[in-house]
Amino acid sequence: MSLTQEKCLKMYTDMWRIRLFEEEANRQTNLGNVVGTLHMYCGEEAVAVGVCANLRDDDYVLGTHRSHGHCIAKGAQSDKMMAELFGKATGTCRGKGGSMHVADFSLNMLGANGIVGAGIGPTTGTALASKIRGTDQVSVCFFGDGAAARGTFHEAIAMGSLWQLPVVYVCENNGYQQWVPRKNVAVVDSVADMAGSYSIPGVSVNGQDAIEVYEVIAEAVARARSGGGPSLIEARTYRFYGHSLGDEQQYRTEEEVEERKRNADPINILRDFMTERNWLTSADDDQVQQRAGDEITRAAKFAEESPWPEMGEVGTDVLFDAKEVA
Amino acid sequence: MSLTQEKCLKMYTDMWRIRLFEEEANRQTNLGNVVGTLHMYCGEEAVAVGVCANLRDDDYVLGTHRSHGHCIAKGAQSDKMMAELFGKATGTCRGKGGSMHVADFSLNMLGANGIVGAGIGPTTGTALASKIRGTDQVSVCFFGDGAAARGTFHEAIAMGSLWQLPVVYVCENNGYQQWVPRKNVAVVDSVADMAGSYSIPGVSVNGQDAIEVYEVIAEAVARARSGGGPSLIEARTYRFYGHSLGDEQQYRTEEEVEERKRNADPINILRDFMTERNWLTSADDDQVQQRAGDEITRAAKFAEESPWPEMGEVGTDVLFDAKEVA
Amino acid sequence: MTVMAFNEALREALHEEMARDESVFVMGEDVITHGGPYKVTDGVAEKFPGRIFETPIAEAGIVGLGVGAAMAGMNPVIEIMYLDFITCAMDEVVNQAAKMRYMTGGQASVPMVVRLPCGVGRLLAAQHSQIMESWFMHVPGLQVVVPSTPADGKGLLKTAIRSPDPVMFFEYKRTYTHKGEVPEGEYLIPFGKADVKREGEDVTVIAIGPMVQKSLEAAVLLEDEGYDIEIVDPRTLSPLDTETICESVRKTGRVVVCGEDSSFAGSVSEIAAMIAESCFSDLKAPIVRVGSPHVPMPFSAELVKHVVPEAANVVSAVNRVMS
Amino acid sequence: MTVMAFNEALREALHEEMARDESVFVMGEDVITHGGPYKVTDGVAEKFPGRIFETPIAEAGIVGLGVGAAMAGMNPVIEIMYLDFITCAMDEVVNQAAKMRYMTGGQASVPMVVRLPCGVGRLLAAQHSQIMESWFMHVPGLQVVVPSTPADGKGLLKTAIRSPDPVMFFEYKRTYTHKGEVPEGEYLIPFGKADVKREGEDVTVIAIGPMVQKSLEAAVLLEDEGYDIEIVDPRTLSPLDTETICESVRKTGRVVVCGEDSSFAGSVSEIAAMIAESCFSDLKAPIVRVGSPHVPMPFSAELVKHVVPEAANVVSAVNRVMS
Ligand SMILES: Cc1ncc(C[n+]2csc(CCOP(=O)(O)OP(=O)(O)O)c2C)c(N)n1
Ligand SMILES: Cc1ncc(C[n+]2csc(CCOP(=O)(O)OP(=O)(O)O)c2C)c(N)n1
Ligand SMILES: [Mg+2]
Ligand SMILES: [Mg+2]
Repeated sequence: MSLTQEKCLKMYTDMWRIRLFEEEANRQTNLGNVVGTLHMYCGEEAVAVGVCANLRDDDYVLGTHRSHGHCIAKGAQSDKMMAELFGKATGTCRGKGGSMHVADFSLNMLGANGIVGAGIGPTTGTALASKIRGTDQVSVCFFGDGAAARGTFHEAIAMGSLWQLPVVYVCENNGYQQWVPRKNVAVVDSVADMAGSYSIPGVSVNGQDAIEVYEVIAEAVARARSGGGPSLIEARTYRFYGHSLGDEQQYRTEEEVEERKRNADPINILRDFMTERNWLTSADDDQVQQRAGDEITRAAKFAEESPWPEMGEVGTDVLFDAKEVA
Repeated sequence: MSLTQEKCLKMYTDMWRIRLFEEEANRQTNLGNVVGTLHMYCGEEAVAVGVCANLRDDDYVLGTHRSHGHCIAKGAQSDKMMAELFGKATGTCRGKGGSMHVADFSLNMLGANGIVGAGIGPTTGTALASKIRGTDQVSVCFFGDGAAARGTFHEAIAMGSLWQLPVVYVCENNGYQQWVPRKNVAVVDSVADMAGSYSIPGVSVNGQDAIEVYEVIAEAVARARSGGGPSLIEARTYRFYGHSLGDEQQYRTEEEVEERKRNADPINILRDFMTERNWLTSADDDQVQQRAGDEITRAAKFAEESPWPEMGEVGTDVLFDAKEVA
Repeated sequence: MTVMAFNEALREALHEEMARDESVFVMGEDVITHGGPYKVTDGVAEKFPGRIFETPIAEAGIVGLGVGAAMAGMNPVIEIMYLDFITCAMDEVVNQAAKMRYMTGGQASVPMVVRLPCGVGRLLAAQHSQIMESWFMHVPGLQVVVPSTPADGKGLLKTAIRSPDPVMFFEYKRTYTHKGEVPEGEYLIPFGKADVKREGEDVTVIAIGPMVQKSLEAAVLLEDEGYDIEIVDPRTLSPLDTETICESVRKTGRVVVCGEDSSFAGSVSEIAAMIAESCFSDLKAPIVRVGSPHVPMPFSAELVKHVVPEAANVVSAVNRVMS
Repeated sequence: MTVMAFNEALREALHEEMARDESVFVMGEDVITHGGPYKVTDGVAEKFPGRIFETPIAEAGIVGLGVGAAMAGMNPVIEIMYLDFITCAMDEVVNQAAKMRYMTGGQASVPMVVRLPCGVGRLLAAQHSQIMESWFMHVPGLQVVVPSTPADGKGLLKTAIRSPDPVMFFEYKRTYTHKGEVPEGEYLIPFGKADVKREGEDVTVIAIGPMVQKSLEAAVLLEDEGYDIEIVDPRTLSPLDTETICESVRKTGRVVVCGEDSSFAGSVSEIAAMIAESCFSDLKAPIVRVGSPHVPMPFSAELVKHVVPEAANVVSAVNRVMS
């Protein structure tokens, strides 16, 4: 898919929608409306939008504990997502999953996941399903740099390669694994360098630049869709917030974070790109932000006004309810 | 350690001891004295002896389901091993382990293992112990090419590298994983090529040639012992028997096996090497075989005449018996 | 009805389901080469090309792929060569497959069958002889199925493959060669429905898997002692048919619960606890459990015979509840 | 005696044992940076440099290394950030650590402690709230320890670290901040010794982990109803102190078994089954279990409150066995 103004605008808009969604969720946490925890994606938005702009609705996406951005970029509704974070009955998962399990199966967004590295096998499995059925759906797996250490990475990618499955493995390397800098616990810097062990292409991109992500992923998706097998793409990125809410971030300096916000905010980088091409006026920009802001305000209102799940919900969805069978 | 005639003779002798031990165990299976199953090591002996000739008694070795050779090369007694295969009370594991769990902790041979790939983490752990204690013991892990697919390979080797532990990872690539040719299920040919993912040296050697194995391992052991961290060594080898007893071997031709036996028998290869150097006369050779044969005959007799474990053994060794505490 | 071995009955069920539904496929180690060690997947590669995948040795990967394929609407039937190796894929089974429907508020369905050859077979010691039914019973979202006869094997495997939720399907290795009559063609056994394998008046013996056969043998011996025992085979441990069990207990007032696995925190413990809670007033005697001692499986044949429970253990348990 | 929080008591035990024995070391994710999420390993890096290892995210690797280090004579104390992640290392726990001594005929010793923060804490849903005590009880070769107070936490962790065999050490996340008196210095609690946390005449309440505190609360409420309950805290589920439990049951004749985990095939089931087998003639009423319903942990606070058992559940169970 070639890069158009429209596509850029969509990516730009979605980055704002993600950013504002999370900032609102954070605010709602302080108000006590969102409980549990949030793994903020802010700063990494270019990866989600750059990847998902290459996908069709019927392509599969699986995420991580840090998946608000993946969900929104794949098309999930912010109001239902916010309601999920509140634990309300109107949430994407009817309040049963929360932030770490947001999913929208109608969009083949098969869910965030609370277990690091646990999505890599299942995404390879959705790709296997497409291969068996002979469809041209592509599967995309997001995972962190920490997840690349897990055995699931090793086992699943090898099978993706063995059967030449239509899957793109997207590692979001944000340089940290919870409270530990990657360099303290990893022996290779770039996760893309591990691709050789699986005989698949490995590419590292600047994950702050939506355009760069978009173009590299475009190639990987095209390869996957046409039967050329998997790719491993590392997007080097940075998270602006702590690992999860309440993180004191003793492992990095405020200066480091401020510097990244100043020089590597993916929203600014895409804005500059579009402005240079006259693809975005300042009025357009205002409108994008205004609309995204309104949407998120509505989402919070929707979540707040939504009912709690009923007590009986505790016992449903454990198994398929036989009564529902035709 | 430099290669001496004595060392060669030791390796040559141990290869015969392994070969005859297994052939006897096989015979005893047909007699109904050995039950369960055997994973025959015949054909791969050069790996075990080439590795262990570089080790001290206090160096750690962990094995696989196919570990008769590793045990003998590390110094385990063939009579107790045979008794273990019989399930007798005098066995290395008092009859509780059998062929897949032969171990001799007095030699720091910490055991064969029935779970593919399960020794890689623990061997990295024995190396961690040496590092913490500040000893210069080296740890060696044997594992098959099939094991390289497991997550444990990926997780443990990365930690071995991260902490620069004194460990040598020895992959015995015999081209098969139970009944499946490696090429059907693996996406890289040489396991050594995966070393890059862990920033450690990876070397592939001819596993039929004890000398080649010896020299490459000598370097890896020296590096490990002097604080230079781990290595991944792939020994390309071949098993002369089926995966385990009773294997019909539909997955390979008899010609293939015969050709390998003819051209790649590690015993012949080392014999030729020694003969060329006048390190082994034909009389020496006869003596080696004679002695090994006698030893194994005695081992079988010992096993046969040994008592069965008493019924009460069922319940011991589950936990350390508190009564034994001083 | 045809007489066939347990593994043949399973193979028949698998073939029938694969013919019926294109979304059923097979994955596992060595499943093509010899149809797996127990030949349950034999012939699949020839009859259903492209629907069987022989994998690297990577159980976490195998089950992980299965979860994804299932969420995408396929029906994977996975063979774990020995149950013991499922320990390498517990996250995939427990945190992924079992919880996916719940965590997504009902959006996900994981129609995956995990076949688990278990228990002693050839003597292969502690890492190749486990059972662990109670682990999976304890995980909400999983169904735990334990057929004891070829007919049950066929009927339950077909139901398992059609189930919209994950099934842990236990196949006792020692029973693969057991023969029995098996209904031809369409034959489905519902989950959560115990089967009274023998009617009797004096003692309820609840028997799991191979203990059904051993209890039947014990029943013959006990007849001579004048005891008429009823044998209830739960067939599925989760869901557990508490109704049929309690009905039998109400009749006899005496209970023996038999499994081949260690009883300590084992599947038999749940059944005993349930009865002690639900049928207390009907009980005339202690609830006695029969199972292995709480030890790893030893290798030596001389030791193994003191571990695996046999008909004699059932006999003495019945004597205990009758005394 | 000093008053301290549960996590502080554990930290004290760990520091004391590391000072006492050079072979004790710590391994886990994020154990240096903040002393782990619950600060149990706080200060170790400073006081015992070279004896704490912050790892990649690789639970199978972590426990695997622990097994090897332990076999080589070290005493690893491993933190699994959340119990749920132990699913990624079940082979290492179950097939390696637990069975090594047995399979090697007594040659191997695996003195490893695996610390398992478990249960609900902040609301993190199904993959961050599990307990699974019964899984590990069912594995011969493992010891399962569940402290319910800061003092027990200290005494049991010190014993665990000195044990020559692997210990699965359960730490309920919600109790980390609970305070209590803790003996200073050397304080060891033997395994297999239950503690009667309250004496009473009418009902034996066997309570695990946080249910001890909730049962104590229930006892106060039940006093008003005229019921005098005895609370037995097993402290170690394997080995299980059947003697102390049965002694109490013989006295009261009525039993409630309480755990926070799902009861179905849970730790409470073993205790109930044991009593139904060993103390039948002493029983005057059904054995009632208190636990979570058999569902994954939901996220919504509104749902969670219907899952986790509280003092009120103990009260109604006692009422049931008294009626
Ligand atoms: C198997 C497993 N181990 C540990 C954790 C706890 N944990 C949650 S997120 C995280 C860090 C993940 O790092 P990375 O994969 O780089 O993703 P990031 O948070 O940086 O996006 C950890 C250790 C977990 N959820 N699952
Ligand atoms: C985790 C696990 N999965 C499967 C098996 C069954 N199994 C035993 S040996 C073997 C093949 C191992 O192949 P490889 O590692 O190449 O060793 P080789 O037998 O060739 O020496 C398999 C699949 C096992 N023991 N453990
Ligand atoms: Mg990261
Ligand atoms: Mg091999």
